[in-house]
Amino acid sequence: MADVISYREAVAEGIAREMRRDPTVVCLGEDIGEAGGVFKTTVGLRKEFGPERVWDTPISEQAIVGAAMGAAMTGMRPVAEIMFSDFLACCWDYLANEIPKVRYMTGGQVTVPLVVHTANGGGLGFGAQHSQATENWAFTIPGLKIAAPSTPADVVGMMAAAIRSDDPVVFFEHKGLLATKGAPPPPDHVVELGRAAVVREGADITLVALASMVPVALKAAALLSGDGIEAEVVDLRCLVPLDVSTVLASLGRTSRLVTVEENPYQGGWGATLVSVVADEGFGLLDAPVRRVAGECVPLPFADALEEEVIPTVEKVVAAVRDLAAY
Amino acid sequence: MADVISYREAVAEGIAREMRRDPTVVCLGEDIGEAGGVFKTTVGLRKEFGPERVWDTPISEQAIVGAAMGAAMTGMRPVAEIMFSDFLACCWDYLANEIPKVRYMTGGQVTVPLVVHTANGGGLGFGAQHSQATENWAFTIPGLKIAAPSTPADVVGMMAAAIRSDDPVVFFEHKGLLATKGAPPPPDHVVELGRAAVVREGADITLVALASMVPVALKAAALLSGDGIEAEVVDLRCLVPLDVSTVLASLGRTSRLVTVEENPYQGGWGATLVSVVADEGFGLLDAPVRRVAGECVPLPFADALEEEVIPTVEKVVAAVRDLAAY
Amino acid sequence: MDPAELLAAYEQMAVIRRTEKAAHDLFLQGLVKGTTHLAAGHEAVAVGASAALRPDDYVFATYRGHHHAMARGATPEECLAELMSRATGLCQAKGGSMHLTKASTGMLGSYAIVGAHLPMAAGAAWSARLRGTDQIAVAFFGDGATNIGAFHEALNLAAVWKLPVLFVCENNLYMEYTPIADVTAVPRPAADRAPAYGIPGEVVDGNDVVAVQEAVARLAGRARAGDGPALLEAETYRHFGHSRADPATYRPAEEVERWLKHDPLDLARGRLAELGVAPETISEADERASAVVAKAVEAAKAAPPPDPREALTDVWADGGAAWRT
Amino acid sequence: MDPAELLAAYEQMAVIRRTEKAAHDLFLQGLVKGTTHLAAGHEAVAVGASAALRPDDYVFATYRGHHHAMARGATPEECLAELMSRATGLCQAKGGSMHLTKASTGMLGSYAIVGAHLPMAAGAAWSARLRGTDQIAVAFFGDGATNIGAFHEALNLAAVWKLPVLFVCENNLYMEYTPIADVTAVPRPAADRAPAYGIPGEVVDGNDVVAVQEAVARLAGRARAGDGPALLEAETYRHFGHSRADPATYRPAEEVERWLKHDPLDLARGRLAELGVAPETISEADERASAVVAKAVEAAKAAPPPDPREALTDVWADGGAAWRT
Ligand SMILES: Cc1ncc(C[n+]2csc(CCOP(=O)(O)OP(=O)(O)O)c2C)c(N)n1
Ligand SMILES: Cc1ncc(C[n+]2csc(CCOP(=O)(O)OP(=O)(O)O)c2C)c(N)n1
Ligand SMILES: [Mg+2]
Ligand SMILES: [Mg+2]
Repeated sequence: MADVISYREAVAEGIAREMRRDPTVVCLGEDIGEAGGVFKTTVGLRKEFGPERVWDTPISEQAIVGAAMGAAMTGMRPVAEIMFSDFLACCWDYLANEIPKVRYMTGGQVTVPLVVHTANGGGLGFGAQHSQATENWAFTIPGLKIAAPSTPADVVGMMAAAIRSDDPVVFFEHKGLLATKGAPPPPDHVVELGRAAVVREGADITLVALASMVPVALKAAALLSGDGIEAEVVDLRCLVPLDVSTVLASLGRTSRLVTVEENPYQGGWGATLVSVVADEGFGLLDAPVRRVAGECVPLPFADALEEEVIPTVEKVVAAVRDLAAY
Repeated sequence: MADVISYREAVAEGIAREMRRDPTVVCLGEDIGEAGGVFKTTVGLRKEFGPERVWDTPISEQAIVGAAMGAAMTGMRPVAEIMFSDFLACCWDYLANEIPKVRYMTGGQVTVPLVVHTANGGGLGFGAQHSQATENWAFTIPGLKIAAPSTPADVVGMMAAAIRSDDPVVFFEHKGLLATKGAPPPPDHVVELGRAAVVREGADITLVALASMVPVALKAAALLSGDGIEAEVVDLRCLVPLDVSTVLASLGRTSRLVTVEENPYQGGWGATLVSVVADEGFGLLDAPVRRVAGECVPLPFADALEEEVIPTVEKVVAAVRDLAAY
Repeated sequence: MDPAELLAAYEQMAVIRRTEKAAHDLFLQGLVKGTTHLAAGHEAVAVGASAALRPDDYVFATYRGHHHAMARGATPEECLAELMSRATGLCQAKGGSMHLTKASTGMLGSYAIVGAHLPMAAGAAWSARLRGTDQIAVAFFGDGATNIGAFHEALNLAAVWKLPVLFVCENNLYMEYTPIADVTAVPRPAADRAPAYGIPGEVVDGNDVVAVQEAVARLAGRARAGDGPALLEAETYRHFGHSRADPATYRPAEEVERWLKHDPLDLARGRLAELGVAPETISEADERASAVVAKAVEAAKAAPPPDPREALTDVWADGGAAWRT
Repeated sequence: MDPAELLAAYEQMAVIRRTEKAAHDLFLQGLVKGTTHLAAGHEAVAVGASAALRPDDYVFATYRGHHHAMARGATPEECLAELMSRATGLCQAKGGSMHLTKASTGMLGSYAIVGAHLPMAAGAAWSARLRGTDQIAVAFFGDGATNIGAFHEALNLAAVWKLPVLFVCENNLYMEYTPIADVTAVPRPAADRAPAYGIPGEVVDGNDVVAVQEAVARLAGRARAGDGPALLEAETYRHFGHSRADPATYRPAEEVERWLKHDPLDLARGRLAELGVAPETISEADERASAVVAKAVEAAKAAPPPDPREALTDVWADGGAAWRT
C-alpha cells in the first residue's frame, strides 16, 4: 500500500476489504460498476468482485434501498450507494419508516445489516439540490446508526465497522474531502462506531466538529493558538451512537463549547448535543454555548454565495474569540 | 356557529373559510372528497365546493405534493392532504428539495403558496408507521413554514394564515387532539404564523410545548402548582417562524426552562430552541435546561408501551420537580 | 389440489375467517386498540398462494395481513394476542395488527406504508439468487398500491435483474373508501401494468383457492427456474370495511351482495363436494376451526400485558436502544 | 414549418449549439464552477417543441436544460452569466447550470432530482384547467427518469385527471454512464410505458426539428382540446459527456460516429436546402448565431459577481430568510 491514500480511494478500499472477508457483502447503486461510481468511490470493485457482487441499478432510489433492506433481512450485507445525500429524500420512507423500525416493530424478529453510503455536503458549487449536508435528517430517525468520517483511515476503519454492524448504518462521505489524502489504514483496521476522537488538545475551549468541519475546526484552532487561545478539537465521527462522554470530558477541561456544523442551524445535530450539555453539563459551562452552523437557506450556486452559507474558518475563529471575551 | 367546535371540525372550517373567500384555493388528497377524509377533517368540502375544487387522488404522495407545487407556481393555492405525517417520507423529495428551494434557486422568480396538511403524532395505538410526530423532520429543512396548532380556534386562525401565506406551510394536525373541543373562532379569525402564545403565566419555570404537548404541559403545571411551583406555559404554535423572543422573555421571568416535545429527543425541535437559549439566554439561566421528549425508539403498538415512549404529565412533573430542586 | 389438500386449505380459510370475525368483535368490545384491517373475504389469496409455495420462500404483506401471517403458520392465538396488546403476541405487542410478522416461517413482515414492501421482496429474491438457493419471494399488496412509485421501481428492477419474485395484487376494487377505478388509468390496475415491465401479467379469481394455487404454482415455477418475475392480479372483495368499524357504505349494496355470494369458503365447499368429500367431513373442519379460534380468544384474553420496559428494547441487534455513549 | 420558421428554428439551434460549446470551453478554463450538463445534440427537441407551443404554455426541464431555457427565450448571455456565477445570471447565480429558469416566459425551472418535475408539470396543467385557460404544460426528461417512482405517479395522475400535459422523453441512450437498456425492462423506456397509463406513446426522431415540431403540435392540440396527456419519446444523443469533463469513453466509437452524422443542425440544413433556402442565407444565420454567443461570452465575463448578501435573500416571498422572530 502506498504512503498515502485519498479519502476517495479509502471508500473503495474499505468496501473491498469487507468484500474479501465476507462473501455476503454486495454492492448496488447507480453507475457503480464499470464506471466506478460518479465520485469514483467504487473504482476497482467490479473488476475484483465481478457483476454478481457489484450491481448497477436503474435510477430508482426506492428500489435500491428497499432491495438492500430485503436482502439484508435474508442473509446478505448489502452496501447501497445513493449518489448524492440529497437523494436520500427520494427513498426517505425506507430510511425513516422501514429500515430503522422493522426490527423493533417485529419484536426483534429480524435484523437489517446494511450500509447506505452517500456523498454528502457542499462547497463545490453544485447548487441547492446536490450540496446539502443531510446527516441531520438521519439524526431525526431513531434506529439508524450514522457515520461521517473525516480522514481516509477513518473511512476504512468505520466502513469495516459499518459493514460488520448488524444494525443499519448511513455512511456519509464528504464530497469536499474526497480528494484529501492521509495515512493509510493498517490491515484489519476497524474503528468502532460511537467513539469520538480528540484530534487536538487544548485547555481553553472545546470545538466539536464532524466530517469536513474537522479540518475547518483544526485550522481555526491553529489560528486561535496565535491569539493564545488553545482549542481542543473533537471529531465526533458518528452521530449515532453519539459520544457524549468524550464531549463532556473535554468540556470538563475547557468549560466552553462551540459546535461546528455544516448542516443548517435549525434542526442541526449540534442542537441535540448542546441540549445534552445544557442539561448534563450545565455545571461545567463558564460561558454561553455557540453553534457555528449552516445558514437556514438552501445552498446557493455561486462560490461567493456558498461561502456565506457554509461555516468557514473565519466564522469559527470569530465565534470563539467572541466567546473567549465573555 | 355552535358554542364549541372540535379540532377536527376546525380543520374543515378553516379550509372552507378560505375556499369561500378565494377561488384559487383547491384541495387534493386521498379519500378527501365524498368520504370527507380518513380523519373526517375535510367533511363537507366536496359538497359545498364540488369536485372541481376538492380532488380525490390515487395513492401517490409524490404526485399529490408535486402537483400541488406545480399548481402553486401557476396561480393556485392548493391545500394538499397527506393522510398521516409518517407518509411525508413518501414525498420527502418535494418537501426537502423542491418546494422549499425553488424560490431561492431561481433567484426569487417563483413563489409556492401551498399548504400540506397532515395528521401527526401518537398515543392512539397506531404503531410504528402511523404514530410519529414528524414536525422535526420538516424543521431540518430551511424554506418551510411549520404550523402545529393546539386548539380549534388556532386551527382555524392558523389555517387562514397558512393558506394566505405566499410561502409553503406544513400544517400538522395532531391526531390526539382531533376529538377535543374548544371555543369557536370568531369570523375572519387569522393567527399570524410565528407568534407563540403564553397560555399560562407563572414565575418559577417556563414550559415550552407544541400541539398535543400543550395540554400535557398545562396539566403538569396544574399539578405543580400544588407543590407551589408556578409554571409558565408557552404554546409555540409554529416551529418556523420560531418565536424565540417570547421564549426568552418568559425565561427572563422564570430563569428555568423545560421543553415538552413529542418528537424524539435526538434531532427534536426542542434541541434547536435550547441551543438558542444556551447561547443568547445563557445569562438568564439559573439551572440546567431539560427536554422532556419522545424516547429514541420507534413507536410501539401497545398502549402500555406507547406511554413509555411519549411524554406524559408524570414525566413533565418529574422533570420540573427535579430542576426546581437544582 | 387433491381432496386432502383442498380440505386442509378450506380449514385454514375457515380459521382465518373466524379469527377475523373474532378480531372485529374484540375491536368493538374495546379489547383491540388502534386499528385493524380485516382480510375476511381475501382468505383464498393467502391460502391458495401459500399452498403453492415452499416453506423456505419469503412472504411480504401489508397492514391487511392477518391472513398471510396465518397462512404462513402464525397461530390465531399469536395474532389475536398481538392485536390485544399482550406479551404473547406475535411481535410482543410492539407491532400490532398492521405489522404481523413470523420471520421463522419466512413471513417477513406486514408493512403499513402502501407499496413499500415491493422493493423489499425484490431484494429478498435477489438475496436468494445471490446465495444460490432457489427460494422465491412473494409480495402481496392491494390495488391501491399499483399507483405508488415504489411499485414501479420494484417491478422494473425485478424485471431487469430477472429476480425470482411474484407480485400478487389483491384487487378488492377499493383503496380506503375510493373506488380504484376512479384513480387508476387502466382497468386492471396490476395486470395492465405488466407489459410496462415486460413480464407476464395474469388475472385470477382470487376467491377460488384452487385457481390461486394453480396460478401461483405456475408463476412460482417460472420464477424458480430463472425466468423472472410476474404480476398476478387476484380479484377479491373484503367483507368488512376498510379498517376499524368502517361500515363501508360507499359500496353499492348490489355489489356487496354479488361478492358475498362469491365467497371463497362457499366456493371451496362446492369444490370439495365435487371431489366427493362428505358434508360431515367439511362440518368437522368447520368445528375444528371454531374451536381453535375460540380457544385462541380465551388464551389471548388471559395473557399478560407486555412489560413496560420492553418499550426500550430491540431497536438494535444487541437488544438495546442506546443512541449515545 | 415554412422556410422562414425553419430558418428561425435553425438559427435558434445554432445559438444553443454555440452556447453549449462556449459553456464547455469556459468550464475547462475554470470560469464555470460546479458542473454543467450540456445539451449539444439535443437542440431539436427543445426548439422543435417550443415552436409548437404557445408563449403562455409551461415548460419544466432537467439539470440538462440550457436548450430549453434558450428555446423559451433566455438569452445566451443570461445563461452563461448564470453558469459563470455572475450577478446578471438568469437566477442571479443562486441556481447555476442545473437550475436555469425563466418564469416570465413560462419556463418554470430546471430540476436536478431525476423525475421530480413530472408531477409538477401535471400540477401546472391541472392549474391551467382549473383556471380555465387552455394552456398546456410540458415536462422534458431523460430516458433514465422513466424508472423512478415519480414518473409513474405523475403519468397515472395526469391520465386519470385527463390533464393537458405532455411528457417528452429525450432518450439519449444513457443515464450517466450506464446504457439505459441495461437497466430498463422494455426497449422503449418511455413509449413502451404509455399503455400502462392508457395514453398515446409515440416515438419521434428527436434530431429532426420538423418531426419534433409536428409531433408536439399534434399532441399539444389533443391535450388542449381536453383529450388528456401523452408521452413522446424523442430519440437523440448528447455530443458531450454526461457532465463536466466526462469524455464518455463508455460509448462505442461507432455509435458516437453514427449519431454525429445524424446531427440536428445538419438535418435542418438539409431540410432548408430542400425548401430552397439559399446556402448564404443559412451561413448568415450561422454567423448571427456566432456573433450573439461571442458577445454573450464577453458580456458574461465582464459582469460582476453577486453581492454576497444575496446569499440570505429570497427564501421567503417577502424576500427575506428569517426563520425566527
Ligand atoms: C403511502 C401510503 N399512503 C396512504 C396510506 C393510507 N392507506 C392505508 S390503506 C390505504 C388503501 C390501500 O388500498 P389497497 O392498496 O387497495 O389495499 P386494501 O386496503 O384494499 O387491501 C391507504 C390509502 C398508506 N398507508 N401509505
Ligand atoms: C433521483 C436522482 N438520482 C440520481 C441522480 C443523479 N443523476 C443525475 S443525471 C443522471 C442520469 C440521468 O439520465 P437521463 O434521465 O437519461 O438524462 P440525461 O442525463 O441522459 O439527459 C443521474 C443518475 C439524480 N440527479 N437524481
Ligand atoms: Mg384495495
Ligand atoms: Mg439519458
